[in-house]
Amino acid sequence: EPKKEFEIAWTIYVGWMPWPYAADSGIIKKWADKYGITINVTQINDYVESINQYTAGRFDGVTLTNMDALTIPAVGGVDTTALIVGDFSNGNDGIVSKSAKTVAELKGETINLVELSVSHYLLARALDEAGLSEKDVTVVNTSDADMVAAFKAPDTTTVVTWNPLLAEVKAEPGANALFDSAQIPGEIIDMLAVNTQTLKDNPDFGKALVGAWYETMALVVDPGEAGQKARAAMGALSGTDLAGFDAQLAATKLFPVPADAVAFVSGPDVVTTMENVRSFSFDHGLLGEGAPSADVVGIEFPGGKVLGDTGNVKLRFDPSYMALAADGKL
Amino acid sequence: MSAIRASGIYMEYGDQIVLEDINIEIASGAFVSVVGPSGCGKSTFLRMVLGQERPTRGTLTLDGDPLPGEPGPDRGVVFQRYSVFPHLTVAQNVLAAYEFDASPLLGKLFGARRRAAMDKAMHLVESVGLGPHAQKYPSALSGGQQQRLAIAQALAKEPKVLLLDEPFGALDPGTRAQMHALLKPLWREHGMTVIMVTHDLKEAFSLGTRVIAFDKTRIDPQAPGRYGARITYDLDLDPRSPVPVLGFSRPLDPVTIAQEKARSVA
Amino acid sequence: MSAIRASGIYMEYGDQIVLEDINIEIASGAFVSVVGPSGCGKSTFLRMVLGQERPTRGTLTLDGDPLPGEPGPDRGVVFQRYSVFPHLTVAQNVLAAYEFDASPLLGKLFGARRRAAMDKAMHLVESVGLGPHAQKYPSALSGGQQQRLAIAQALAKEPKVLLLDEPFGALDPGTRAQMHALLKPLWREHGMTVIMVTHDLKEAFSLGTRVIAFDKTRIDPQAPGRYGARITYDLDLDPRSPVPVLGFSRPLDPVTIAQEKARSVA
Amino acid sequence: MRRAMNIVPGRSARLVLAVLPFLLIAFLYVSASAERRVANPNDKLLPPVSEMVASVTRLASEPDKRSGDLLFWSDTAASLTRLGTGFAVSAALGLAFGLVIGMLPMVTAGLAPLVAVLSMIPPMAILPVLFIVFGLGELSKVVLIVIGITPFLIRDLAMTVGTIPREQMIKAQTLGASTWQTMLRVALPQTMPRLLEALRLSIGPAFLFLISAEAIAAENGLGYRIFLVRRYLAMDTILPYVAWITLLAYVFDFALAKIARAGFPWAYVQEAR
Amino acid sequence: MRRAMNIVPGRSARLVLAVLPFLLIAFLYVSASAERRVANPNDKLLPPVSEMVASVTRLASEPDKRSGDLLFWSDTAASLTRLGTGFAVSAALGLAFGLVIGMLPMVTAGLAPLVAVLSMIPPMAILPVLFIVFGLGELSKVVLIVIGITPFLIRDLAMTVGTIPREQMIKAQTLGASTWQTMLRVALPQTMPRLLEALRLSIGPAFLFLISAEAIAAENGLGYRIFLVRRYLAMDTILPYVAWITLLAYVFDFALAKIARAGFPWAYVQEAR
Ligand SMILES: Nc1ncnc2c1ncn2[C@@H]1O[C@H](COP(=O)(O)OP(=O)(O)OP(=O)(O)O)[C@@H](O)[C@H]1O
Ligand SMILES: Nc1ncnc2c1ncn2[C@@H]1O[C@H](COP(=O)(O)OP(=O)(O)OP(=O)(O)O)[C@@H](O)[C@H]1O
Ligand SMILES: [Mg+2]
Ligand SMILES: [Mg+2]
Repeated sequence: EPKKEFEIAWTIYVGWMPWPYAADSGIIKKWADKYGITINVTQINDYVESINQYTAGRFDGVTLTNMDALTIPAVGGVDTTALIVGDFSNGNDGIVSKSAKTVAELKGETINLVELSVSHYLLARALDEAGLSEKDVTVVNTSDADMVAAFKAPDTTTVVTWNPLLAEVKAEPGANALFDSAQIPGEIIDMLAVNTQTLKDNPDFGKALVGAWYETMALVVDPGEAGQKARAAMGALSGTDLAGFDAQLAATKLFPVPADAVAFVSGPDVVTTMENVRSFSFDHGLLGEGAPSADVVGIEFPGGKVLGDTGNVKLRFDPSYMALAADGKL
Repeated sequence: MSAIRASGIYMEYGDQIVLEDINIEIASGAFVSVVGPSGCGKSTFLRMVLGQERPTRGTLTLDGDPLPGEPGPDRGVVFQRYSVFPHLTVAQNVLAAYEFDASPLLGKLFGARRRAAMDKAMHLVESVGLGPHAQKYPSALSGGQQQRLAIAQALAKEPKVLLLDEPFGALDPGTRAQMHALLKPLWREHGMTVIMVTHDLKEAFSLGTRVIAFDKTRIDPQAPGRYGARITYDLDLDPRSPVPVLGFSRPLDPVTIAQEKARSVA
Repeated sequence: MSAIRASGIYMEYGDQIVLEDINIEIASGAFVSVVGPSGCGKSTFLRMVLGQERPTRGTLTLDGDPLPGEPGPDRGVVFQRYSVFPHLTVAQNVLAAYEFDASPLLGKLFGARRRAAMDKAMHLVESVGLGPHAQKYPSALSGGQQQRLAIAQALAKEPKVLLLDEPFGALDPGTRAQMHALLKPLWREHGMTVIMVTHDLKEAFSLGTRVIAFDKTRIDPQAPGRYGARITYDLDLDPRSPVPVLGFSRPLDPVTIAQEKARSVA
Repeated sequence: MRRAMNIVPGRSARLVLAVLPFLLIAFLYVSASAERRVANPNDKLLPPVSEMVASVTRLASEPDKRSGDLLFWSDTAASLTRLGTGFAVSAALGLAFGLVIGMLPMVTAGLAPLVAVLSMIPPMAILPVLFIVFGLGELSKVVLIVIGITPFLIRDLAMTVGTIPREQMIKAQTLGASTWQTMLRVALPQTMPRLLEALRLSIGPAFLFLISAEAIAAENGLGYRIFLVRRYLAMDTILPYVAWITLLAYVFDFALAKIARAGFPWAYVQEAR
Repeated sequence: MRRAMNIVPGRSARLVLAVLPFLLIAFLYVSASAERRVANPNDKLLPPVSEMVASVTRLASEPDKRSGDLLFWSDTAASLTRLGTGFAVSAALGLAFGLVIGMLPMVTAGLAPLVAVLSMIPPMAILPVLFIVFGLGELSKVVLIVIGITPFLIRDLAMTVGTIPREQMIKAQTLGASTWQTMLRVALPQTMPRLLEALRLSIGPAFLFLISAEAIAAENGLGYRIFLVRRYLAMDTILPYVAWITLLAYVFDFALAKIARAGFPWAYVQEAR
């Protein structure tokens, strides 16, 4: 049903820092006012909790990755639309080891990572490319907040993690970066997802978000003083400074203009990626323990192509709102 | 009116029988002294009259009605071990007795009513000789001082039945005489029924209108808990009683004693 | 040898002076009965001799040496309020007295040594009439039974000095006589020095070789805590003493009393 | 009318009263769950009981593909081992330090402020330091439990020793007991019931620290499973696991209560009346 | 030789003894920090004191660019508000339920098992449900503290009421007190000192829950700041924050101890001797 007030949640990650900046600097309010609605932007510190809260219906939109969008809300029956595809990880996620020099040497190692997260996916892909499988290593679930400290412990040899933790881990003496997401470009996608039903009932909600996002993105990529100020603020919000934030941005493939994002989402690579992701998810039981195959949940792509059950489409890549921005129709 | 009647009362703790077939009628306004060897069940008997414990068999009645199974303001008590409120000063301990009644909601009085009640309380505190200690907490009192405080507290309610468990045991003869002088007129004026446990036979006889003794009549050396205590002597000292001379009333039937002795040896 | 001497002892609690300038010499082997009104400081005096509290002024010596500032096995005690160990049965409470000495490490005996000690303990338990209750915990004992247990415990160590604070207060005359009969020969045989607080003057005179009375000699009605108690009477009953007749020894100087009365009024 | 404070329910009334609130909660849950399912047939937040049963049955009876273990039982075993070790160590430390601090004024002066301060440090905030000192293995999980509950035990037991009437300490000395013997034969036994009570109160926190430790780095355990499946909001696994933890904790609580009453009857006389 | 248990340190000895262990710990830290710096000049785990001072000075005296707040103080204010509210609510609930459960056998039968079970549920494991019910705002942070410490308070206070000698309850009734009056004038005042003691023991857990809540959803607060800089292992901020939390907690602890002794002198007579 149509409503006037909307809630979105964000967590600290380089690709999502534009959201709090947009909220703080009044850009969100400006666009929301334009469409006569209110959008509240809430910070959640615990990433999984923010998605859980979205899935449980407390938020209308949330920042997350493509894999988590599939395994949490979509599997949980919440029809979710990837409204804004902001970037993909291009080195922001990586494997770092004190003992191994190559991925192949990981055989038999104990690896600390956040299990069932994109790190886990990255590891699976890396092992796959090196001709190994997950059976060849031991994974230890380790909380992301404690990853840096965990790597300092003498008995920890290898971790898989993301920025800014990755940068801290790499700085440790004797640490070798073995593999990172730059080697599987476009597979770890960061986006803002919203509830499909809400979006359908309130197209203005989507338009306001997209409008605000791209206005902010212009600042993020602005090399001038305004951009620096904005990036410095985003850095401060995520607990670092301008330099630190810029370093993280460097490992992120942003889609600063809507047309790029539309092109990426409409391309064939996304389908391949999601195929990989859903088979990884199925193998790890993320599609529900009772799921008979990777097909239980349908994923819809632009042009009507669907992976999986067409009768149960719960995740949709829909570039139409970004296209409005690209066409200047907001 | 506050006549107490016990019929066929037994009290058992697990295997041990403490009191056995107690039958007694206590007239309203009597002052009954209870004596008996240590551990024979005197305190237990008081606890039952108080309503703190129930007899395992038999019935207790007050003026013909079953005794309320819980303590109440009609029966005051001074326990053998001091049981004043440790968190109230001497004066407040006595004051509380007036406050419960007068202030159902807060149990506390304020302003003029408090001053009036406090005057009454202080009067009692002084009459038990604790005037100089009115502002102390019980923990700073000597043993005898605590016992006197408990007495003041119990007297404050002017209960129909007053149960005293060795109330003067910790007092020196002088203070003891003072307490006697305090208690006796109160008992007479208010027509209270008093049951007092004491080990001082002189006290038992000088204060009481009746003296009863508890004791075991049979002992099984193999199972000392098997038989309980009974009333072995019952002396009526009241000059107003039908037989206005000091005399035994209703002693145990000697035949029974002999029979039981024989049984317990067997 | 266990002669106790107190010179110029004061005891003050904050503003309140409890004991004032106590001077007394107690010969080794004496049986001193202490009497006095409730709250005058008798228990306080015992606590000082015990080493539990220190006098605020003055010195206490045992055989000429300053009294050890802590309790020890040379001075046994029966407190006014029962202080047996709640976590040990009656038998174990007495047994503990033997165990501490014999087993420095564990404070516990085993096997034959335990049986031997237990025999001694049970003997004592029976002599205070608690044989049938040997396996009970103190909480299941009557007041008088607990007090008897405390007496058995204190006697087990055969201390040089025995401090008794109203030890028989909760006992009936029969049991009390039994306790007297238990204590007297022990005292004589072991040459213990006994200091006993009692409110029973008959007991004080029949057991003691010396009776001392504490009392306040001056009272300031405005500040009741201002003056403490002193020794007001000191009667030597010992037939072996220099003056083998019952008589006052070293009473308070009448001049002093008069002076002080005058001062306290002023 | 008897006073409310004197009305003691009988055996069966007691049972009914005890069960009632649980039935109420169960009813609330079932209706809330049904309501959410009507709105979203795939709702994961409050799954119906049938799904939870199915999920637990699977975990408890089907061997895991990767390890071949029955996950439910291997998780339970791993967690209980950690918990048991942590509990045992904490109880020993708590008792030893509690007794010594409670008995010896010199030690009180030296250690009581330290323990008070240590008990205030939130262990979660200094995890990095703990990792370096104790590693990331089993040891650090046990250590987290120990750090979490020992200061409470020490302070509580020291307090308990402090409430033993002075007369008893004096009495022991007049019976010839040394400091050590007084500690062993007077203070220790009278502290034991309170130790068990304090352990009962620590069961909740101990599980909390266990779960936190397992959430931070682990390969198995009840807390590990809960935090792992939280990644896909599998409340059908989380809720039964929470219920299972609660049940285990309650059983310990009950067992400790029974042990205390059987082992130290004298401490519960008042209760029996 | 006096027995160890009878040797009471004087005022100054007490102070020296209290300070000693802290000096020792400070010395250990400084040398460990220096050692690590020698091995790795960029070590972040144990920063030297100078860096910590610099970092705190910055947070405490330079206004944040974004909000203009002095972060150290605004964090402290936010956390203390949450903590204070949580503490007040918990104390009120704990006292009310503890008294009622301790006094009325009927309520004991109905609620004691429920409270025992509730106290065993690890709140962290059911956070998603809590957040849905109580929202993600200030309320849920306070609720987490309340859920975390109230069951302990209830159980502890109910136990305390249970240890008031029966004779006193009986005495009150013979003085004409109703159940309500007995609760108000006999049980309540005698429970108050223990409430304060129990609150003292709850300070540590309360901070723990506060920090956990702030780590999951918050925009300010001490726990939030620790969480925020943890990803960079900024121990030069974390350690001073932990020290500050510990200091705050210790001050509360001390204050509660003083209040208890000033307000309920009769409960501490034994101690004074
Ligand atoms: N809770 C209990 N469990 C078992 N036995 C008990 C309990 N309470 C009391 N008794 C036993 O009941 C008997 C009577 O106890 P009671 O306190 O009535 O004696 P008493 O006559 O008052 O003695 P005293 O003059 O010494 O106070 C004692 O032998 C005691 O051991
Ligand atoms: N801790 C304390 N603080 C203040 N005053 C105290 C303290 N302990 C005892 N007193 C006071 O000291 C006085 C003497 O107490 P003590 O216990 O020695 O009396 P007592 O002679 O043994 O009396 P009783 O015969 O009643 O046992 C009393 O007036 C008492 O109020
Ligand atoms: Mg009795
Ligand atoms: Mg005394």
